[in-house]
Amino acid sequence: MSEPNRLSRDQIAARVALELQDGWLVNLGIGMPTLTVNYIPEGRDILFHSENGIIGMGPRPARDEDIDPDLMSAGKGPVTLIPGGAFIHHADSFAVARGGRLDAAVLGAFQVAVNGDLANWRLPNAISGSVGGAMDIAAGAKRVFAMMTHTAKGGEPKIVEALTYPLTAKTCVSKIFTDMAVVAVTPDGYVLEEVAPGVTVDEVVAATGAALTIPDTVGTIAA
Amino acid sequence: MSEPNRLSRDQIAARVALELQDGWLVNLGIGMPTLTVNYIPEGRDILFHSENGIIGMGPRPARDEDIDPDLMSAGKGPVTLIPGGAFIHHADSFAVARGGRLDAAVLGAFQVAVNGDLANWRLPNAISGSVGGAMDIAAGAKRVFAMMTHTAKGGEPKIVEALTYPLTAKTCVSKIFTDMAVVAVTPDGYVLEEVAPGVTVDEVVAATGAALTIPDTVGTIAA
Amino acid sequence: MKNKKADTLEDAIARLNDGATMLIGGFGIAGVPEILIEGVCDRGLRDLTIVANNSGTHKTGIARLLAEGCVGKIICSFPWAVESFVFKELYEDGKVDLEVVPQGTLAERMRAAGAGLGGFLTPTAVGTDLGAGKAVHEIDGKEYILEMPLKGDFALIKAREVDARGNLTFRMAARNFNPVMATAADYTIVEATTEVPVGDLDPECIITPGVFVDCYYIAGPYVPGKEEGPRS
Amino acid sequence: MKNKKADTLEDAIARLNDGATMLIGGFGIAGVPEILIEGVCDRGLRDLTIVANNSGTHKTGIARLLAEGCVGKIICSFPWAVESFVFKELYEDGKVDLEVVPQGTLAERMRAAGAGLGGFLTPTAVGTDLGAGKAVHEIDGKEYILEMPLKGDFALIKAREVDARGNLTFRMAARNFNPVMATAADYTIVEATTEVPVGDLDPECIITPGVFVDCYYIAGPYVPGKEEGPRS
Repeated sequence: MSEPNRLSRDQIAARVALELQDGWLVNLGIGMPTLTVNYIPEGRDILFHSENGIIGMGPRPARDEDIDPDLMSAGKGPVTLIPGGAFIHHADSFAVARGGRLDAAVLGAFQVAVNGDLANWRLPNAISGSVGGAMDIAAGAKRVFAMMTHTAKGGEPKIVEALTYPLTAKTCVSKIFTDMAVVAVTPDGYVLEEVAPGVTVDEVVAATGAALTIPDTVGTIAA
Repeated sequence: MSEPNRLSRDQIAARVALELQDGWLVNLGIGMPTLTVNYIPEGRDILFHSENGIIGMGPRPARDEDIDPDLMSAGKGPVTLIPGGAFIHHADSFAVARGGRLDAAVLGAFQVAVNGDLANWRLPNAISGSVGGAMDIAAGAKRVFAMMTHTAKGGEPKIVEALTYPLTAKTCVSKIFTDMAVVAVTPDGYVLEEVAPGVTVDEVVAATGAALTIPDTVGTIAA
Repeated sequence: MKNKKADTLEDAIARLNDGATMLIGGFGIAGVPEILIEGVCDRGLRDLTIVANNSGTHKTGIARLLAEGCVGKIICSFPWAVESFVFKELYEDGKVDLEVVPQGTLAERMRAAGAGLGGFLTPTAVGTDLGAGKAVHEIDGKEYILEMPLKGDFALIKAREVDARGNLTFRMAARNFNPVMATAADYTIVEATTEVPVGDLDPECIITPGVFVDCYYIAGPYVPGKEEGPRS
Repeated sequence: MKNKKADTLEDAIARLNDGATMLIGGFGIAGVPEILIEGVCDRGLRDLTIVANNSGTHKTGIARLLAEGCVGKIICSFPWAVESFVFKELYEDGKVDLEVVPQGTLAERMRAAGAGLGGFLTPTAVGTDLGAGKAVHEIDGKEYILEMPLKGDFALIKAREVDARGNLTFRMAARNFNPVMATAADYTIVEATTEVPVGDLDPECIITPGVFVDCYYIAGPYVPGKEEGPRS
């Protein structure tokens, strides 16, 4: 990212972590969302679900020699199990996800549409994609938080009116966390909630591919 | 049973038990079928499934003080668990039954039709019935053995051309074991395989409500 | 950590309301949350829909709920046991509705609700009175009917061990419907025999993960107040 | 008791045949029946349909099956990992077919096969490329698509402990697809780490009852012959 004043991946993760409430069960998508686990505010009990059958996924083992090949996240990174965690099989694990037990899923995104449609599994010109659990989790979670850069590498907006990328799940995204802003997806359209320190509202508007409601007060992302 | 030469319930059970092959997984319906467990020929390893979540159900405890209220059959009688048995929940238990893992189910019957239709859950004049697991098990088992008296209390045949009683499951019964005979249900209709000691073929024909193919040799039930 | 423990029976069942659909675990005398049911009786709720394997037996448990006029409808597989005389009388008087569901379909409908499915195709009950009016699909020459999920506002279940996260184990055939019902309700209340510290349960042997449990009450091993003697 | 134990790897996989649909357990490096797959490679079978979470990674396991020309089609959720270069090349050359299935739908389709269901309605993939052409049902204002069961001729799975009845336990996240696949195949072959006497496994903690297991082979804890080092 050559633009100034953009949040780092870890700073976005820190902001997403603030959004996760005490007692929630949360699934973190592979890639950037995984970083969220490192920024959970102290005192908050967040339980992490990994679709490969872990409830109560804990952080990477402190010592490499404690890495267990049978205890990996969905993103294939080494993890631990917290006390009181449990192992379940794949069908049960997706029953948890599809059945609405996930209070939130944090997912990477290529595009989000104003009705909450999410695109994150396949590029438009690709013959196919690696869907993994994205469609099940996006369709099933109570809240989907999209976590992404505000614009694509070429500068095209990823927050758009309607998807041009292949759909992952309809009307599922409730909030978007980017390197520039926090944008809520509401029945009345996108609402700008926060901007990154040093980023102006105008810059966010310019980088967004759809109408953005600007409330009287726009917060600054704590980063 | 005032008729002479009719098999007792235990004698029918002993004949049914002979039919169960080594290595089979078997569900015994509540009532008379339950008796079958007492007559398994020595050396045959039959695994019993009880729809309330027991795989490897064993006989009633030898001593009453070993009866455990948490270890009952589907018929609510005290049972045991054999070594290597397992407990599963109700949805998994019926996945076993519906999924075709039962090599046989032994079920009581009000009527059997020549196409294998089974009626065993509700009387025609009743407002409703207690279906329990009968429909699932009858629809799912690889073989359904009907175990019943040959005729109803008033003498009406229970082996009939077409059901007049409410259906439990279509075309599922492969063999019928009664107090008078063993009758196979085949694509060519009913075939009389064996008669009870002292019962004549003519008596069986008279007590049966549909055409019965009589092979050149009809066996005698070992009882 | 979310506090899921109810210190009193009253607290455990405080959320229940008139008109609610309640999934109640148990098969025969095994795995029935008897203490919770007694508590519900004492609350004098009305118009409950009860989902269970049977329609209550003798005079306690679901039978007592019926006798005290709390129940508007029962959804079960086995309503007509001889011991279900309380239900039978109310049904004949037109005071309670009944939906009979094959036992496997009953379990699977709740599993579907818990798994976020919109329904499933089953061969069970095809062509029968209990399949009447349901859409028939023929797949590879075999007929199936479409069954719908069955969701509870509340599940009342019985477990053996519980920890503060709500993780559960069960005991032998007392497992039965309990784990499935835990997944299928908006709010799941557990009557547990004993509480263990978090981390004591083997993560390989937890049958119901705590994410399905909203509230638990420790009832202990002793089940008091039964007219027909212990546990019957 | 039925003898389910195969003394040699050759015996364990002797029944496999050209053209078979094989469900293969594992997620990432966890719970993959690597020894069984190596054995299948050595048999030189053709036209296999492989159902697994991914399309094989690096040069071993499913990737070796692909490289040796054994595979006609892969059904999986995650075909395009960087490490799946063997698959990618074959796919681009038109030498292998691909069906991409959402991971939860993949698991549920196998569960449906194992449970004797004719299909199920899921909200997953509604309106997407992966839902295209599938019947849409609207229930209570929510859309679902009808998905069909996915059955294997064979399942190749990895377990931790096995007893002579075929009862299984798994290890941590190596459980993944294995128990579901065990239910969904006509013939299930297990690669187990260790054998224990019948009766040693806690009946409350058996994850796959032996009724789903047709054959097991004890591979021991050590997994040899990997180019990328142990287990990767």
